[in-house]
Amino acid sequence: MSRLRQAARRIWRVASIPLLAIVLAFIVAAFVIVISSVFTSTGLDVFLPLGAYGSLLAGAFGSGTGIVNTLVAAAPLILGGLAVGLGFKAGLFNIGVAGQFLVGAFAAAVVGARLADSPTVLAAPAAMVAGALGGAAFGFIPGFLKARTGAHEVVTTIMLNNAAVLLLTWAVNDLVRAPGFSFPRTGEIGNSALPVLLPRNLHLGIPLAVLFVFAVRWLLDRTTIGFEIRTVGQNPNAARYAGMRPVFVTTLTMTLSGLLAGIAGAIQMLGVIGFYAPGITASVGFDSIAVALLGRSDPIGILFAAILFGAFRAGAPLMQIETSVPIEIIDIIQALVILFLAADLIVRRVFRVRSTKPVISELATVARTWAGGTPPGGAT
Amino acid sequence: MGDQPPVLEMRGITKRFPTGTLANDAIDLEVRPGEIHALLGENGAGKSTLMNILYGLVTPDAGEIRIDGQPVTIHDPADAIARGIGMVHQHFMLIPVLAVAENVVLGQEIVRPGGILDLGEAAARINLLAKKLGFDIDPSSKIEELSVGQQQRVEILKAIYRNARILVLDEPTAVLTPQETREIFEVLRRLRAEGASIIFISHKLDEVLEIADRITVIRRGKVVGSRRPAETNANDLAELMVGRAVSLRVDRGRSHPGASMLEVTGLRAKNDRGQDALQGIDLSVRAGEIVGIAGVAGNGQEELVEALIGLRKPTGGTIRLGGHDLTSASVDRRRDRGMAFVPADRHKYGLVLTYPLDDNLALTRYGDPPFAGGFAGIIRNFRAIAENAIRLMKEFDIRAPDPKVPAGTLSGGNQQKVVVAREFRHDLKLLVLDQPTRGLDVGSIEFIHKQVIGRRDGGAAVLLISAELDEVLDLSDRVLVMFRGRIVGTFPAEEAQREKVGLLMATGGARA
Amino acid sequence: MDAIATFFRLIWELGVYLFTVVPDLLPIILALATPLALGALCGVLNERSGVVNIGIEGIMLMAAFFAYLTGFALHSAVGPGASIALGILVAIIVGGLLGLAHAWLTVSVRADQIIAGTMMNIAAFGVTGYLNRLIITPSGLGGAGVIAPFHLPDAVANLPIAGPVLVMFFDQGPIAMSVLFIVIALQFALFRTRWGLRTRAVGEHPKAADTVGIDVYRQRYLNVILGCGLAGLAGAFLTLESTGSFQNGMTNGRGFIALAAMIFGRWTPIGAFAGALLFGTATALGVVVSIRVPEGDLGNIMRSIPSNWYAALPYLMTIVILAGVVGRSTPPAADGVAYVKEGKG
Amino acid sequence: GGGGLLGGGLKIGMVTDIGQLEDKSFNEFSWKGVQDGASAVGGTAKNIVTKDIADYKQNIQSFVDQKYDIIVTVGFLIGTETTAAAKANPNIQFFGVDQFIADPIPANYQGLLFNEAQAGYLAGIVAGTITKSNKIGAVGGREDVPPVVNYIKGYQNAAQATKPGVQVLVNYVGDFNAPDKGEASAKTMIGQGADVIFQVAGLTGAGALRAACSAKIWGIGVDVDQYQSLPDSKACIVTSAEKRLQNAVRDGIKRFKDKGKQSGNFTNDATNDGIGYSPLRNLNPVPAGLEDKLKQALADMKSGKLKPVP
Ligand SMILES: Nc1ncnc2c1ncn2[C@@H]1O[C@H](COP(=O)(O)OP(=O)(O)OP(=O)(O)O)[C@@H](O)[C@H]1O
Ligand SMILES: Nc1ncnc2c1ncn2[C@@H]1O[C@H](COP(=O)(O)OP(=O)(O)OP(=O)(O)O)[C@@H](O)[C@H]1O
Ligand SMILES: [Mg+2]
Ligand SMILES: [Mg+2]
Repeated sequence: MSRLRQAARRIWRVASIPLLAIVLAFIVAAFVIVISSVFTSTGLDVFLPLGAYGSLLAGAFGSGTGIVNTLVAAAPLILGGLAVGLGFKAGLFNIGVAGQFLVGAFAAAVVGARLADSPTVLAAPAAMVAGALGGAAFGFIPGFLKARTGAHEVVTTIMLNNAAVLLLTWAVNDLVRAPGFSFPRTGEIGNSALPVLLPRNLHLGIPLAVLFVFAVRWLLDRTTIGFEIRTVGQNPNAARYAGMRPVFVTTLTMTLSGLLAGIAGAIQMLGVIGFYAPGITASVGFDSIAVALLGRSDPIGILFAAILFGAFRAGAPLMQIETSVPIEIIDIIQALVILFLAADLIVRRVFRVRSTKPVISELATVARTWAGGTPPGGAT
Repeated sequence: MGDQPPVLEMRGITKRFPTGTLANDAIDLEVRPGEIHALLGENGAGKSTLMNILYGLVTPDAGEIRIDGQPVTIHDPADAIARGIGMVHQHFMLIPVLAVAENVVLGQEIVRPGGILDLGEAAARINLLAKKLGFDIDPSSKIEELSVGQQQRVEILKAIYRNARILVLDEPTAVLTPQETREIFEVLRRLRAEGASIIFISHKLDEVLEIADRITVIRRGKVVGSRRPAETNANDLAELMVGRAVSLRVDRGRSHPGASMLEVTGLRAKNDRGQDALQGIDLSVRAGEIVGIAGVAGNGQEELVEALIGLRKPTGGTIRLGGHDLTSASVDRRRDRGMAFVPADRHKYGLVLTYPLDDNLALTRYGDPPFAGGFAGIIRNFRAIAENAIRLMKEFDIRAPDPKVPAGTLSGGNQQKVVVAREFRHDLKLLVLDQPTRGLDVGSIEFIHKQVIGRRDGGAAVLLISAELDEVLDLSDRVLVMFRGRIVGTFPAEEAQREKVGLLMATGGARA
Repeated sequence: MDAIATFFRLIWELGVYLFTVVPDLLPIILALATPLALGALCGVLNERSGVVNIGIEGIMLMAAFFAYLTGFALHSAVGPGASIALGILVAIIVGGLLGLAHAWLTVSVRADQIIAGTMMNIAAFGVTGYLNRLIITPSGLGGAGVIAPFHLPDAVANLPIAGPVLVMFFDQGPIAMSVLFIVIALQFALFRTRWGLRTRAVGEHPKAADTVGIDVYRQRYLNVILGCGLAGLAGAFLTLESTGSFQNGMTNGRGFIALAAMIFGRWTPIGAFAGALLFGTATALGVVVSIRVPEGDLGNIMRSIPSNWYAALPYLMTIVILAGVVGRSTPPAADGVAYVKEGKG
Repeated sequence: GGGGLLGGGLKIGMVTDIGQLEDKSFNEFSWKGVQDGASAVGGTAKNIVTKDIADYKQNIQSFVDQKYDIIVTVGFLIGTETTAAAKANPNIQFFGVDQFIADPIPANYQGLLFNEAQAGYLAGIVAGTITKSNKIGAVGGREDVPPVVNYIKGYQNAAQATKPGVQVLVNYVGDFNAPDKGEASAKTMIGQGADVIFQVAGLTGAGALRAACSAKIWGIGVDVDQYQSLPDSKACIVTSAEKRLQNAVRDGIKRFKDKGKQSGNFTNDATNDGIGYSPLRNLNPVPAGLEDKLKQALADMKSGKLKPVP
């Protein structure tokens, strides 16, 4: 009994601020919706938020289809969130998930199309591995540059995102364009598609993503490699002094981060999209940042955060059909969630919460690494 | 001068930090015009807090401050400056990339219309003040190009430029050579002669006895006594500070040096700015021997220890330990060979402040058995890590509620003990100590010194680097003097007299 | 050995070619560099005072939107000239207000600065897209008006050597033209005035500044707001000087490239401007090269390079510059670290 | 069709291409067409904005689940998912804007295609006629988007046929959302002596037209009458190569209402007024014979005598 209560208290300690941040974000977004309803044909509508949130919820969880859609949308976010979160642990801000995702998706699409006629047991794993390696390679570049030359990963990964879009467009056009289509794209993936476990497209990528949650958690908490990653994130000088190699660890972390993002791209390609064409976007890239923050870089937290964001995506179509609220409200809600997490002081004030763990403290390294150190006299 | 009315009175000053620490508990302090008033106390006694309150950096919970008999409230440093209070902080408040003149005038700039700086006028004023105080300083040079002693002078200039009548110096001599300390004392005496009042904080009892007119001792946030130098001595003061008798001199005992353990020949290395910091260092340390390196900070000591432990790549020469060439070995490999290192900056290198004590106590051996094992040796063994922590905490008297508290919540002295406990392994071959007791109080110093002797007697080779000349002389079986990246002198313990070594430190001898 | 000779001939031809396209490049560089330069100056002002701001992209986008909205709404009411002027003003104010928000978050609340910036970017994308759908699209098509660029008289523009350089800076719209002056003014202010000294002090060692009576928070607020006002001006440039229309996400990564320019310029206004010009030049080269292809082998080679490679050139170049040329440049020492007044409150 | 059975008229849903509705281009005008169609047949119109390619399936399915009668999808990328949905839901009519449907074509799925080359050809006639420098330019968005390339090919061919020896400078900027690059591109062409700029590049092209206007040369718009949609470039737009999206979508909906299921690839071209040119403006006087040349070309394309791209 008291065991249970203790467990509940522990969960509350960790999850209360994120949960309250979500609640507060929805409340504030409701004001936005009400105020902006003035501009719609229906005029001021105080109940519009209820309608919008209602259909959002119904779309995401109201039916079997909805739940499957939520999970399908969550799977790449889980992996993307893990990618960003792993970087955070090492004091790295990987904004390059978008590019790594695209490279992974592209590699999976190309290999998948090549092996379209091979048996699925061969073709799907091979395409997955191709995607993972593609993403890893694309994560390696900024990691190596950061470790060796100090070029900040925030800038290099953004540049690589832009470059990836352009270079992949070229690659589709000039290297791997499939014949028989009216526009440039890769071929059909055929047997390389991930097996569907349940009707309505609940594909194998979903359990795979969950598996990675536990794999990353194990890596971070139980292994010396995870300890090195965290130590380099917390205090790179102490890491060097302890015999770790920050250059190696930084490169490795970005590579692993890219690997996860690449797998996200691969499962999205092999489980949902089916072909690569120029113009494909990777909204997963930026959503992953919010997921990692909301999940406070903890793999389990990321799992739940990804499901929440997946639900947004799954519920959005119904919200757009049934109400006139633009889909961008979801971006607004996401931004508000991040705002309230970053400034958890606001949440604490509003809900009078005390003495729970600050959300961003373990991420405090992020801004610090921008400048690469602490100021004179600034360390207490 | 004792019967003049006090310029500064602090009455019943109380401060409890949000963390619960009662740093100041109804402290009373009186300072008279033209007086050098020393504040003494252990680490964490509350000296800096009291001075920060005076300077408006910390808001007291209770108490009253009077200046010239008038009650005043000091909200922020601007208030303090306006009331003639100047402070030289424990950690320098200088901006390394700015020029001396910019640092001095900052906050009270001399400007032409439109807010345009007049640095020429500033330089002129600074030169004038410097001459008055007997300094020699170039207002246009950057702070980062100055020696620690010169930086100290800039700090004093800053205060005088702001017309400070009450000057607070928080551990100003902790990083100075005896030579530099003497020069600073000259300046303080001049200022006193002109009627300024000076509050002087130090852990060095000899200095306090030499310079102070009056001494106030604080223990655990309370004033426990006030003395005149004439009526007291070092042992008396130490006992008052710590609350028990302390032995100020370690009994080094006899050393029994064995085979040569560390052999360094022709070692060269560059500093962070790419200049040659080590110009061919030759030294050797034998098992069961403590070799001390004396020298003014900035003569390559930092680069030497970093090169030894593997944090800095040598550009020439060799490092051998117990016959193995480790010149270009990794940090990890050196540790495997029995090297250990207590760094000067425990926050920068020694600890991960956010980690719990148990992780910190295994930090430098995290990948070795028994702390890691399993397949490929990468699985961490949490039981071994916890047991190690409990054992070391007992052995080294580390005061913390449990092994899971973050290292950052410990006091400076206890943090240092964490580093020492971890590095003083039983299978040590070479122990490199860089400023092992910097900023620690006499009680903690006593403890650490005993541990060092213990390791030496256990057969370890010990290399001690300290800016604290007394520490080097007290502990070392052999003293080397380092000057501009070279070893310029070697003294057996019995021939190492303070004056001789100090002179060599300052001049580098004939070779300089 | 033929191959080697051919190689050197091609290199030579490439050099000659690049030289001959300079007159094509000069007139178009500044417009490409303007939003980057203004964004980079925003970064310089923020980071010199110790506040990292990666939300420049979002601030530009918001300002661009509200500038457009103002111009769009007032176009017929107050006439094009006044509506544009008001639009620019609104952009600067919106930038300043978002700067205020960023300063509040990072300086007062001490939220992680990178995360606050990320939030700003996501929020800006959402808010502008949301309002664009709700307000602008239903009210039909319409322009906000654009500023006409200034034209140098032909006599000046055709001067040898000086002509193209003058064209580069002065045959431009007013916002683009103002950049040069802003850069010079800020460079002077940062290194020669009281404000600049204090800015650098709080960015390097806030506690030291605090102990001499400087209000660290006030100084940081001031700088962040001023800087973000410049990012707002960059937004106005995009909608009111460059196109006259708004599109979702139209900043398209410029805020981030601006950060790269700032780092390239080692946190100085002139350096940041140089970085922006360099990036603008790379972009311009990508455009010019595909329009003015030379004759002969060199032309064939250049034609054979896919257009996407030219388009990717600026991004790849930024990476190379950051990694190779700039290396570990040193930012202000307290950059990214919130200042805590200990023992207060 | 099952329309009207519920008494509320046809329910028409539209799923956008990735990104946004207000692109001043095919998403926006398809949506206007859907709205026009809905009011013409007495139905209701709703749209879903797609944020990511992975959402196509789900967005279409949402309309299916809500029992919509007509679903319009926009852009060629969504074609695969539209085909699948059409096969799975034979009672719902699907229209695909810019989608070429390969055999076998479901009976309830019609692709709405446009002969952009014809529209570009008309623009080329104008450019070839009015150029004085014998140099004209075209700024394209992405080279791998077939409609863009078709427009520009028609333009090139017409200009050269109209005025032999005319030089056409073409630049694909690689981006539909970079007005400053569009401006730079046009400025460079102008620097090379071009005196007419045709834009096929979305917002990038808006920048190109800006450059044309400020250099006081001529610009030609695309898709819709940009004299109206880009009022800031009114001063220099002579005409626009029109691809009448709005009408095409509206007419498709009307056809369905009148005749039931629509299938196949429906090409909008000169024969059905699916393409054309906007009224000539800013030319005073309009060069003699220009209007006639345009009318003749339209007629020849209608009759099949003139192929814009041989
Ligand atoms: N900002 C702070 N927040 C919480 N506790 C603090 C803070 N500053 C100091 N303390 C605590 O207050 C006590 C007094 O610290 P203070 O720095 O005044 O000691 P001190 O006498 O100057 O010691 P030292 O000789 O090491 O400089 C210590 O226990 C310290 O841990
Ligand atoms: N903001 C703070 N919050 C909590 N504890 C603090 C804070 N600031 C200081 N402390 C505690 O006060 C102790 C003493 O602080 P201080 O910086 O004076 O260190 P110290 O013991 O004097 O060591 P040294 O000056 O040699 O680094 C620190 O070890 C730390 O545990
Ligand atoms: Mg102190
Ligand atoms: Mg101390």
